[in-house]
Amino acid sequence: MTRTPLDTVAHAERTPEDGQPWAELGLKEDEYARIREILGRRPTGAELAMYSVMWSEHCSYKSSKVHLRQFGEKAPESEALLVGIGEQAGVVDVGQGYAVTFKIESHNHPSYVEPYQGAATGVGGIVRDIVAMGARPVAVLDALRFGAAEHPDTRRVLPGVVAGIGGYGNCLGLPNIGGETVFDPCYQGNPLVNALCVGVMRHEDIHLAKAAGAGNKVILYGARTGGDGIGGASILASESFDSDKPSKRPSVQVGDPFQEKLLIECTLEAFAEGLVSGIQDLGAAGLSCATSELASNGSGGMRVELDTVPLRDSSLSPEEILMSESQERMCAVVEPAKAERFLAVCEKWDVTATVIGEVTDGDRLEIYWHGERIVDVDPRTVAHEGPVYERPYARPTWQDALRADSPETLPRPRTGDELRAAALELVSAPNQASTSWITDQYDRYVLGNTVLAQPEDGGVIRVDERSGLGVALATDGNGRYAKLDPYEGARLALAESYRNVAATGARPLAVTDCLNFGSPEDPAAMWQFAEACRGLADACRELGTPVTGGNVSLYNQTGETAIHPTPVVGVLGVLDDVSRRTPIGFTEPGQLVYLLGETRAEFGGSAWSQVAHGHLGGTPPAVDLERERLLAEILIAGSRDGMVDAAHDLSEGGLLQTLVESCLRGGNGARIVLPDGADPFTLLFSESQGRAVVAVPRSEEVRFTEMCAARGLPAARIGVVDGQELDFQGQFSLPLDELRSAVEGTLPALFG
Amino acid sequence: MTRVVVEVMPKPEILDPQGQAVQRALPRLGYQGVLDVRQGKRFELEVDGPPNRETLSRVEEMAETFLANGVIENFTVRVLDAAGAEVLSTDPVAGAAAGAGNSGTEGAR
Amino acid sequence: MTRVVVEVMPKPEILDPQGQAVQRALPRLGYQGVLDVRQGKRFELEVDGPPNRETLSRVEEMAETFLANGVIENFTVRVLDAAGAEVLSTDPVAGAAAGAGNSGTEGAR
Amino acid sequence: MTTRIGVVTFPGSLDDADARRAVSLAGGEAVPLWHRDKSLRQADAVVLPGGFSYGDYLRCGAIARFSPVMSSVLEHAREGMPVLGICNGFQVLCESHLLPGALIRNDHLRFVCRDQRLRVENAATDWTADFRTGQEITVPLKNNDGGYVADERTLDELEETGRVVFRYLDGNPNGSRRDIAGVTNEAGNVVGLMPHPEHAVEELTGPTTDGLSLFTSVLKKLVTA
Ligand SMILES: Nc1ncnc2c1ncn2[C@@H]1O[C@H](COP(=O)(O)OP(=O)(O)O)[C@@H](O)[C@H]1O
Ligand SMILES: [Mg+2]
Repeated sequence: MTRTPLDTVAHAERTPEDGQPWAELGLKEDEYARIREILGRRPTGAELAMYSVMWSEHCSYKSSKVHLRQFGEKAPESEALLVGIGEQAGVVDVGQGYAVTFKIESHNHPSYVEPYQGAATGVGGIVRDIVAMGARPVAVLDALRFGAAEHPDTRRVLPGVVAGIGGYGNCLGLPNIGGETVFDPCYQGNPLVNALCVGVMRHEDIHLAKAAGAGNKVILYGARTGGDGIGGASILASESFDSDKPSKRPSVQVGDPFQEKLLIECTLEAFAEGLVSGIQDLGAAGLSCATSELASNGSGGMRVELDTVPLRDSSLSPEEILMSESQERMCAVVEPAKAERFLAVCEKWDVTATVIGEVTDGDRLEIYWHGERIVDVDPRTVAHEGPVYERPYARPTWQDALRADSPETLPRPRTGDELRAAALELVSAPNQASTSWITDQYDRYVLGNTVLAQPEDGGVIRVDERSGLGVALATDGNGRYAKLDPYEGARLALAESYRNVAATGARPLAVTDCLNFGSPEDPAAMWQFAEACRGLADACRELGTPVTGGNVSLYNQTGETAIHPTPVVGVLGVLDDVSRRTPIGFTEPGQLVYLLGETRAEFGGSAWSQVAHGHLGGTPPAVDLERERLLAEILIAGSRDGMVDAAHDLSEGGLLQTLVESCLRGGNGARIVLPDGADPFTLLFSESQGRAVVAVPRSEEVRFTEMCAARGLPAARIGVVDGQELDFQGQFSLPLDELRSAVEGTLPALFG
Repeated sequence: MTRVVVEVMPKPEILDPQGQAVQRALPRLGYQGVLDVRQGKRFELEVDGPPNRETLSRVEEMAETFLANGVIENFTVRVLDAAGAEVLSTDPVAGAAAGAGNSGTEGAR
Repeated sequence: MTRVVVEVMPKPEILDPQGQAVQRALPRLGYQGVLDVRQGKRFELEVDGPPNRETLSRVEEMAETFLANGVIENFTVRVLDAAGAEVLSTDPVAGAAAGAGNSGTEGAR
Repeated sequence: MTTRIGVVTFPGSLDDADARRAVSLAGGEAVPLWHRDKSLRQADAVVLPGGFSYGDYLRCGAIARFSPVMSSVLEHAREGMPVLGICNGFQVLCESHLLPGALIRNDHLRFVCRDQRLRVENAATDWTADFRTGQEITVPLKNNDGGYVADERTLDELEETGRVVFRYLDGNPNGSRRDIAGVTNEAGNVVGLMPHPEHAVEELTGPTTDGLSLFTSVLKKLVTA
């Protein structure tokens, strides 16, 4: 194998006119020109590799940045926020000296190409983000969207994605405590796999990614570096190598959860011993990202000997090593006196660790290959000074027609028999049916602190065994609502997630979001994105819950057809004592069933319009965040003061869906008496917001209703927990056995 | 009836955590000098029909669409005679190519 | 350096859920006439030393104590030459016997 | 003096902290044991916890079996020290041939996590004396490779000598032969089971507190011994 000369800095200076494959690497002409301007010469191959990955949409947020700014600008005052947007994950104070960090991230495209590994490495990536903050990961959630349930490709994608999330999370020993499963033809070819991880630490243990202190060692540890995910860099490699080089690079990454488990334990042990000055996980853009971000967030420069990086494939070129996205790696900055001890901790956990460089006095990031300098850049220009676009956006021309296509005219069930049939059809449809076929593949018990998990409204994890302090989490998003109105859709996603957390009895504190949209180069998709950002930022301000971090996934489209705009919102709440948490199940006959909130005829984007008519049109339900806040206060007080035995929010599928779930979960039926004059169809199927069902013990009825009256929240007694049927008096009745087999049977029939 | 063996191995460039775990364990068990381990799958099939080209290509198709995941694995198919000797097998290059062929594009079946 | 292949298959009398699942799935994918499927493992090792009896018996020992579980699995070891042709392999009977030998009786090392 | 119960941590062990919590809740002193150390730190009994030791690569428990701590565990177990293997720990015990049989992939090939009803078939082992024979309990089950297999002769022998300790009720979750969820050795000091009693020790976090009795059983046995 003969090599053309290494493209060193000196060589680049001597050969300013050499052509470079910047377009193939995804750079625009002006971006390439800007790189040349920054460097005052042409970039070396290695520099071009670094800039091209770090300036990509995925790493630089170049299309989304201008809109995401609102999350900071409009952020509500929050005493709970210890670390805000911008770090690897935000950190929230949950009291008693504990801090919690949480973040959601997408792995959509890789999960379509190779469902198992794509989803597995998605979990791996978000968990490393949390570990890099110094926190011990304590739980995961997964928000999933697939094409039509009956589509043959969904049978390829869904089982693989679920097995991958379970395979990785279970092996790491992280309980899965919640998530979402949604089917819609718009996600055919573009499934959404969003994974959330939450971690816990003491305030004093918060660590930020920076490389301060000249002479400090840069240590790469974890898996060896292979040719994963470097399709782009191979273009460069083929320029500097003969064509007989084995240039086949893997198109997918394979995860090794066992390696990651060791990485977690060894990282946390190093933190606990005070061995770490700065740390960064290696995710997208691998070493390019880790070195340039660590260096630019610190005070000095950095020098790296790239040929010391342990390789899985010895044929990798320096460009490829810089771009490799091999999983299960981290990069730490360690004082020289502590380096030996750091390496010993790695050895204890059988983790490969190598000193690859050190922090320098200067302000340059210099990378060497067998003694020759191949990178010499200002790391800030790589990590933070990427291009920023003000992409044009425009409300799509079809939006008015879509909104005008109201569900008002759709035929509705009227008689008891018709309502019964519609009810069964709705609750057994793939989007409403039980997800236990999925969630039974996830360990929800490991670590022994899971207080609530799916199918509850939110997952609840105990943080402190003695005091009972705990956190609650839920993720929600409704692409159908957002398609009808992306601004309101984002607000609705927050409202629902907030409501789910409050239903467990937790006080909502902070937000993470994953924004899944189509191509930013399409003004319509860009408008949806801009509207959703505006809506979420406004709603967060109104509810007093700041966005602490998140993720943007663009280009989710097949040809011209984009997915529904799908903002997924995760809310974190706190419970001072998890023994007070509220479950959703009706567990005691005799409990009184109350409906909180007001019901209007709101069917735009509803589950009923989808299931019964395959219809999407009109306007989504109205959002009233003041009402959401009041409802949450009542749910939290009800839990704290022992006034409610069960609570379950109302969302997709309305009152009917909620009652079915609470009955099945608790193993008891209910006799429901619809209020005089109420239209049964509207009451059962409408998706009006700001509502919940609670089960109140008789002894607490007066206290509870007085509280609602005093605070001005409508509360209607609609029935009592009793028997083995869900009975709507004078209308129809559903035996629990029949309901259970309808609701439990759907997913196994499709995927079992 | 014909006996057919399908061997499925992780592609060389793909991480093989299982093989690595085995390799790392061996020295601790007192076995030195094992420089590399890769772990794959082996299927033994009993198939209707004679040990001929047609049977081979039927099983190759099964391997390509189902037994192996072309995104991360290569496969070889071997048709055996009654005595267990190999009479026909996948052209290794074609096998690899077939494996690679469905990468990224494979959609519905 | 020698390339050695170790094939580990579930014993015939032991349930093989993976093989059965494959067999059940095949007709649904349109493949008829597969009468039996068994799924096992295949290891490819790169071992220091020449392709001789000694290398074979070293790897046989590894297989017996570690790569296969004699309670449920049988194994075969094949030593290959540079061209990939088999030069030596476990006597299948001895291999099976060795596999069975550690069932239930072998203790700590 | 409190009774010391060692809980081994292998690389990839996950339920080790839970097992230690269960020991403490039962009134014992939990002693962490590290896979690389031969020392059992004067433990009177040992728990091999659940998890994915060494990633469960090769076969579950196959690599962990060779760790230094296991040679001590084997030695003491043969002399009568109580040893409990839960899930991955059960797999390690089978791989070590302290218990007969083996655990293979679930017949449906999926990981399964659910609340599992069990019948206690033998309340005379070191780990089950606080149960009644025939008692029905519910504890979490969660595994990929929980199918218990052995040849027919071994299975018959286990049945005849009362060495099946726990049996699945309400449907076999993984294809285990004869619905076997847990077995013991001839002496009754070594018990292995797939379900997770350590996840059923607190009202707040478990489906029941049925699992606690395994840990109280061994503590009583050790105190009276
Ligand atoms: N992929 C999944 N992973 C984990 N939990 C899930 C998943 N899909 C659904 N769930 C859980 O199932 C339950 C019902 O889901 P959903 O109807 O979306 O709840 P809600 O309407 O309250 O948001 C919730 O507890 C949710 O967390
Ligand atoms: Mg809910």
